[in-house]
Amino acid sequence: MIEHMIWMIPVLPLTGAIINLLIGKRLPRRVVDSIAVGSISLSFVLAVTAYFHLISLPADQRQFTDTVYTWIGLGSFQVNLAFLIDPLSAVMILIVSGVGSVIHLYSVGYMHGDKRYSRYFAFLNLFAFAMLLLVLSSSILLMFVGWEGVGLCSYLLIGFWFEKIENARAGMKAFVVNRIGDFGFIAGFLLLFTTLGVKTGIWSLDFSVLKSNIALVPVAVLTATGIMLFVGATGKSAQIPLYVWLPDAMAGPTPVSALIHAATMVTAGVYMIARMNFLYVLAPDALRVIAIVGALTAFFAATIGLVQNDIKKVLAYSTVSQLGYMFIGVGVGAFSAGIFHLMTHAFFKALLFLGSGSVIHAMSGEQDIRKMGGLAKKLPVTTATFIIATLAITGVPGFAGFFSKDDILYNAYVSPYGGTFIWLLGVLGAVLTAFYMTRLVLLTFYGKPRMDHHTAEHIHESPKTMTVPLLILAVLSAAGGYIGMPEVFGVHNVFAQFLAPVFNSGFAVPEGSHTLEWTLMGVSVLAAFSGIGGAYYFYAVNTELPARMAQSFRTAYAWLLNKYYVDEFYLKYIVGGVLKLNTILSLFDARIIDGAVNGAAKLGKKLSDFDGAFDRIVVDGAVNAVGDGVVSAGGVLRKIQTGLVQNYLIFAILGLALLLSFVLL
Amino acid sequence: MLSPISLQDYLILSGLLFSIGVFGVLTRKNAIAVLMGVELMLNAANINLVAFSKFIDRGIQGQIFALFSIVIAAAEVAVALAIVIAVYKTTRTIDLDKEDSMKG
Amino acid sequence: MPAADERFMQVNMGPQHPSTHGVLRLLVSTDGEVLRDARPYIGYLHRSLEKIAERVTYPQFTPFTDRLDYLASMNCNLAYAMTVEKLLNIEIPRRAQILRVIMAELNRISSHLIAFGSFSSDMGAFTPFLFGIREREFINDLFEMTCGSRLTYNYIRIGGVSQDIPEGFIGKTREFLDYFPAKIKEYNELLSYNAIFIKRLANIAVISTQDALDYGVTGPNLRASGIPWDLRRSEPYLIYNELDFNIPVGKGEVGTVGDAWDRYMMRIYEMEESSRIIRQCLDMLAPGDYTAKVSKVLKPPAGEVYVRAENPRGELGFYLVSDGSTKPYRLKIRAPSFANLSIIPKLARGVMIADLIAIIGSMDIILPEIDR
Amino acid sequence: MAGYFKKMFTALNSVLTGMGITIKYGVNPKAEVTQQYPEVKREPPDRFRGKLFVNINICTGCTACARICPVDVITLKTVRDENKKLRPVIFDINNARCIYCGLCVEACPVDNCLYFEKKYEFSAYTKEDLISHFGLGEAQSPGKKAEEKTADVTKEQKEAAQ
Amino acid sequence: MSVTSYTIQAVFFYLFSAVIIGSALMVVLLRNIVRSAFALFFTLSGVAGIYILLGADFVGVTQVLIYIGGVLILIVFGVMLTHNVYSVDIFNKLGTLVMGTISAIVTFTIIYYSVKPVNWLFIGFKPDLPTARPIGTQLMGTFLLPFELASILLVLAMVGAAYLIRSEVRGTSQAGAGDPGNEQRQDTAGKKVH
Amino acid sequence: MTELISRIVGGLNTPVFLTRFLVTVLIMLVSGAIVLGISLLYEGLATYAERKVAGDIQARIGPNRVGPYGLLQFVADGVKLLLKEDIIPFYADKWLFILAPYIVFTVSFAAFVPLSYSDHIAVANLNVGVLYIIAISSVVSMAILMGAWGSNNKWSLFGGMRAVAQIVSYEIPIVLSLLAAIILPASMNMRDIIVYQGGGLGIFRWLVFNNPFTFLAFFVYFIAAIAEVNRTPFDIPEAESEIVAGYHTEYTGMRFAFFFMAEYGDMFVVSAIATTLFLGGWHLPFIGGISMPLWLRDVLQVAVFFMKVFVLIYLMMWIRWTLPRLRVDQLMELCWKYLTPIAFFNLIGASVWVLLLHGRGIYDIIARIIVH
Repeated sequence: MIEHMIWMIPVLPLTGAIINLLIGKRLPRRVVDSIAVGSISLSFVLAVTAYFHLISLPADQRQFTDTVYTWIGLGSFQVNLAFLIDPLSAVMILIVSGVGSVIHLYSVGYMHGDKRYSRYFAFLNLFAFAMLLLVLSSSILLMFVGWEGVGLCSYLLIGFWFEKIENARAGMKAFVVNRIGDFGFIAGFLLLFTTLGVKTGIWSLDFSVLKSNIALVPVAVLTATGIMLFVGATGKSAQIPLYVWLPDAMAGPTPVSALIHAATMVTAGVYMIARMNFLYVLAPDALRVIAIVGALTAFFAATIGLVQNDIKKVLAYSTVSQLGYMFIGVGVGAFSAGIFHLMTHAFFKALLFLGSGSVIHAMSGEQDIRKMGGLAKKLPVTTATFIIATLAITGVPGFAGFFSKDDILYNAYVSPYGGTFIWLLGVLGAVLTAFYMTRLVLLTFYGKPRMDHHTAEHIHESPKTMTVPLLILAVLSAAGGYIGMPEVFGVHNVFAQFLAPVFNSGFAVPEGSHTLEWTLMGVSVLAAFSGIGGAYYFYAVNTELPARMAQSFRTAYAWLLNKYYVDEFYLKYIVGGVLKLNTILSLFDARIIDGAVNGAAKLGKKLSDFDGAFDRIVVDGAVNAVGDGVVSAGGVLRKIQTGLVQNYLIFAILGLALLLSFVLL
Repeated sequence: MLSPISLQDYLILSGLLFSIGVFGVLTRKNAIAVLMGVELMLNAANINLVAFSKFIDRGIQGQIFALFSIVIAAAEVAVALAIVIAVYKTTRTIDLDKEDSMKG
Repeated sequence: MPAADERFMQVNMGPQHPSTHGVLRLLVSTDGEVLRDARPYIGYLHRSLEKIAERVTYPQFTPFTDRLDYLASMNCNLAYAMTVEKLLNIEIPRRAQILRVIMAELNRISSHLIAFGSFSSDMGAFTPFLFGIREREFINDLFEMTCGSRLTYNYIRIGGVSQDIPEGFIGKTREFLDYFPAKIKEYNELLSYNAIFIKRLANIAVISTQDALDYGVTGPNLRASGIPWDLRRSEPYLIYNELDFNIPVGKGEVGTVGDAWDRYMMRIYEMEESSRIIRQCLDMLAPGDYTAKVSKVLKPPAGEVYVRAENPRGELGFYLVSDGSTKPYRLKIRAPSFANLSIIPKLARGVMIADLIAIIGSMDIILPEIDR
Repeated sequence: MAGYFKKMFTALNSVLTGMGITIKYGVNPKAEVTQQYPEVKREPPDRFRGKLFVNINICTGCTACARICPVDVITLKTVRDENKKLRPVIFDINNARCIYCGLCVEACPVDNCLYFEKKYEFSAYTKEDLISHFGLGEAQSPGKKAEEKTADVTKEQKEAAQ
Repeated sequence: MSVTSYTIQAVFFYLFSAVIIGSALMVVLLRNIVRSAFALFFTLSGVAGIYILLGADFVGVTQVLIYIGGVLILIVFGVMLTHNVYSVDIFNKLGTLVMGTISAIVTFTIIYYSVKPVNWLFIGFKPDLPTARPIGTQLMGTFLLPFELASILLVLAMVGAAYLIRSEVRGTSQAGAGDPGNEQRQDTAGKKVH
Repeated sequence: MTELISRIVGGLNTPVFLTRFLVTVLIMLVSGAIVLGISLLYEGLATYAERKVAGDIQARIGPNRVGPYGLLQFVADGVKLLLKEDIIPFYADKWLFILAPYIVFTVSFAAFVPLSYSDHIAVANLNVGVLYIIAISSVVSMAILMGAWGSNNKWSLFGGMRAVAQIVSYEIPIVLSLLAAIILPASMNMRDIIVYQGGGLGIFRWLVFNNPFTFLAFFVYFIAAIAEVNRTPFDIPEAESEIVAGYHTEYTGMRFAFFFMAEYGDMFVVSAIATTLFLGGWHLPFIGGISMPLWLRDVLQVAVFFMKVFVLIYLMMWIRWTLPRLRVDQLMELCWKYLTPIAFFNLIGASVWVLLLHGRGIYDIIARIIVH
């Protein structure tokens, strides 16, 4: 029965979205949220049913497809509107619909005063639909539809309060940055598709078909494909260099941040790489790239997170950082570890975001943690759950994050694709994570209240619809890790076993000695506690220290605070566009000498190398020649680009005529 | 005596009409005049559909296609004109030579 | 001429236009069907009546007052006669007073019939116009048998009326009064309460009480805005204080107080009231002189006087300055239509072209009075 | 919704009422009030102000009418005859200018001398044709200019006197 | 079908063709855009005639109903809304004129050579049967989905068009004083309004 | 038609194609000329009738000078219009100005073609007759716009815009209400539709009595049809009191006459459609079953058809001389808020009726009940 009801899982939220979008304005709010929450909850129920159906099957048969409709049928090339359920997607739909339901419920309380209430829920539902479509699809093409769908929905939801221009800009930024990644994604799967088709005559985009025929593709193509797909993943999952949109995306409503930017959408990249594991295991170079990028992201995002003052920005960078861990996981070939972390992260990060939402709600919209403090007494539930989540994310033993992070770090150390460097970055990241999370908790909930008198009076615990989701997620954050307990504890890693059929082509984890495992675990626990302790020292014991530190490491602090000026860099040098190349080149030395050199000198060798290279290039007059060349070539070419449609049409027609005359004559 | 009219004649008529439409679309400076050229081209296509329906199609599907084409042309014109008028309202002109914000 | 806004179309409505009631020219600025602005331009019928008054003797000017509001000549005669009489300090015989009231009210009915008829044809219904004309013919016949004229009566003179009423006049008038109420009922059924007619007029061009006062609107138009101001009642002249009649005021029966329908309906109600007045007057009519003794050559003492009377279209006032000669030194006419016209630009903003016609029609302006 | 149908009903009802009235006239030929003018001529009332007529023979030439006329319709030239009585040589009434106010008739001191006829059809091809000449000079020298007429009458009188 | 019918058909074909081509040329060549819009009327009527000649009476009548009664009216309205009464002249630039002519000729040549040499697969004589009923049956059967989609498309187009046009807030769009077209309009207007 | 041609050509017995061709063309021309002549005669008489009806309703006599009862008035009018100076405004777009009246007239004349006047008399028995008429009358709006624009007069432009908006809008309720009737005979051929309504003593099978929905459809159609032919109360395109004369303000003489005749032609056509679709067309009431010579039957049928049409035309005239005019936006409101939704739900209702009762009308049902 359930095999043929899979299609309902995504369609239910879609129905909710359509109803709310079309007639939501006329419906009472109670009905609007009932539709939204009800549809996603039903999806969750169905997902659970599907999950139980799945585990009732023997392990090697845990896969079935629900084909609804032949979407594209061109000769032998056929794309079905089909939904694939296997352990991986089962886990994903559970996360998406489960966490999604909780966040929907939370939104009822959070958005209760908003004037575009129905539209919000419509978008939220639409998002859930797109995400479910993404994880359930049985072919890359359909997955791509979901992929684009979540991109669109994130655009709509980030810019939901579009009255403020920054919010609209943030939405646009997310959309555009995602498009850049999508380009890589499209290029990747088309490359795979055509190569496979040309080589073998198998024109298909189905995962199953691809999987069984992947060996026929040359490794070089697989590597290229893998990297291109990963470019897509960096866009969607906010990895270096395309992570810039995510912190800005905090402009949206907080539940949206929780849903999109913590629990679901950003994990799409991880999921996609896990889904394509059969490809990646054949392209170890691509895996290495993933692991390195993931590790760098995990570390750098954590450093930025250290100094952020906006509660949501801290969480945003922590998300980027944690996503980096997931990529370390999948990048070193430990796909199930990555997915495991994805799941636990979904729990505790959603909880963190919702908790921060609760805080913001209580603070009447204030997001700056410097203006908070001492909230623990007034918001007991929020504080408690928030601390649980913090313990989970910092990797305190016993909480969910501990098991997953440890799993990843262990695999990073022992995997042939990983190594000490990656492991080290991971551990450093863990220290930093513990530090900034503790800092966040201390600044927000403890110490002296720093908000103004007026705000202080209004602080109150959030309504039930908001605290109940917090509690649910808190339970999950605390206990969710036990399904993936490493075998060193003497139990079976249930989670890994469950996913094993999907990743059977993955690498075999070398049997490391238990000693090694214990040691590594100890190191990470130590890392967590050192971070916590450090933060406690800085922000609870010696509270003047942070300011002094910031003073004495002014430039470094400024770099961190301004996120390494990456946004500015992108804005100036990438967005500026090709036509302005000349201007950019002529302005290069002034800007770079002032901005980049100072920073580079103090930041370290790496950047100063980069800078030095720039310097040499700029000093070299040859660049001017290049610039002039571009300008003069552009001058010739721009004559063609008159901006007049008719001229283009004339060329089009004459070109077409030329082509046709070959055919006809 | 005039010889019976064959399919070719209809097709050539339609081709002529189409070419005139192309000419109009390419040379007119006025957006609405361009739209008229497009209408000519659409009509040429419809003549083809109906002519094929008469001479080759065993059923009546060519005519049905022509009907769809006519209906969609109506929608197209409505939207196109709305756009033209919206453009006119902002720029006070619908001269295509002046609508060159895409100019490089 | 104001600088033309390029977005709006400037249209000359009139001086040659079917429903500007003469030679009124309205410079209309439209955005499609919606008016942005309407400015009246007057003077196409200017005949220097006030200047002529300075060149003719007092009795000689009476025929000219016929031509002020040609649809209500009697009332204009009356106002002028009263002005000169006040200057001369003449007492009018009672019979003459009653005759004057009868004539004035009959003419009020005939004038309102034209207003009703022309308004209906403005609204596109032509038949009521002819019905109105038909009833007016009856009154015209009455006037014709009294003074020999059908439009410009020159009947009410300084000192009284020109002739006594002929034999059979009273009978015929009673006949008319018996016949008329049924016709009014017919008008109401045919036009006044027609759904289309109401839809065209209800809530259109509402003159608020304040606006009516600010712009000096008088007559039925003022009363339609809810102000029971009628000179016959507020400043009674002749024998009006002895008569029993109502002052109908606008109640917003189908829309807002002071809308076009109210203004239209005022005239229907006033016709009924005038009928009542005439009936009472006929009953009061007793033998007597029809005119006071007035010398052939009038030489009023030097001085100035302002007299006003309730015309069908509002307050008609004559301001007369005498220097003691046989000719007026200065005569200023306060024409009701002129004041009523002044509110049209205010009303016309933002309405549709068809509504502008309804506005002009419901104001019931008459051009000779405006241009003088 | 009920308002919607009620509106329709009242509208229909009022329209049908109106149509009931018009059809009553439409099918009833007796309601027609038109007079067939050239065939059926209307008898004007006694006081009808039609065309002015002067009984020139009893005119005393007092010029009261000409003086009272507000629009100078009457052109009156008198000559004293042998009995020192004023005789209206020229008595022209310009019907095109007359406003039919009746002041002249009232001003005329002689009974039945200047009065309105019941004539109302006096269309003409030229404005000159609309001038009625009543003066004594008209009988003797019709169509001549005013000066000539005066001269003629004076001459005749002189002759008679001699 | 007798020979006479063929002859009559041929006569009508050439008649309609002449109307179509002639008026279509007017559509693209006339400098007065209103006139070219009205010339389009004759083109569309001629095409309707061709349809009826081809035995497609329903399509022909629909062509009249929708194209002339709808599309053309829309176009003329568009012209009137975007032009002052006195400035309806449009000019073509010589450069594009030449290029356009070449393009048109090339297009026609291609069409001609792709149509002429083909031996079309004729199904033989097909009498002109009533078409309304089969069209209706097929629209409600085989082509139900496209039919419904077309109706949705029409509604969407209508709503979209209405939305696009009414989006402007009245009185906010300011015609720039330096706009050359504006000046020209006022000049001509001043000259001709009397 | 084809039979006739072949009979005549067969009679000539000539093998020359040209002759056959010429004969065909000749027959076409002659039949066209006959219809044109009849329609011109009708249009002339209709103008006479209009004025006579207006006279009756307005308690006047109407035209009675030329010919007996003024019957030849239209000839006099026609001669007058023909001889009048043909004025083309200097700034008019001469092409369009000249072309417009011809197209208007041609189109109105072309709409006579598919009408079925009796069992055997029709110019062309088109399969898509109803649709053809609807399509061809939508061309009128185009031609009106041509004339309106070509006149280069702002009032004309207003009238043209109004006319087009009105005609285009009202086509929707017209088509929807006609569909409610057409689904019963399931044909758009005029003759088929009439044949379907045979029997039932000649009146009970009329589609208007077929079921409540067709009954309602008839009224919706008729109201919309009045609007389609621009007659009061929907005469806003030529509302003389508002926009002088609308789109034919600048037209004089024969060009004006073309517009004028086209209006009466359109009146005939819409009435004929109503007769054909709802009122049983040419079926002889009560005496349909009696056997009689074919020619007599045809003559009677034509008479009956015209009688029904004229009754509807009289109804239109009656309405015209009773009601005031609606305003532009109210006209649209009537169309979009009342007629269109009613017609739409009516169509659904009619379809359901046909589906449920297999196309049986109320008469059939009652007859069945009585028989059984």
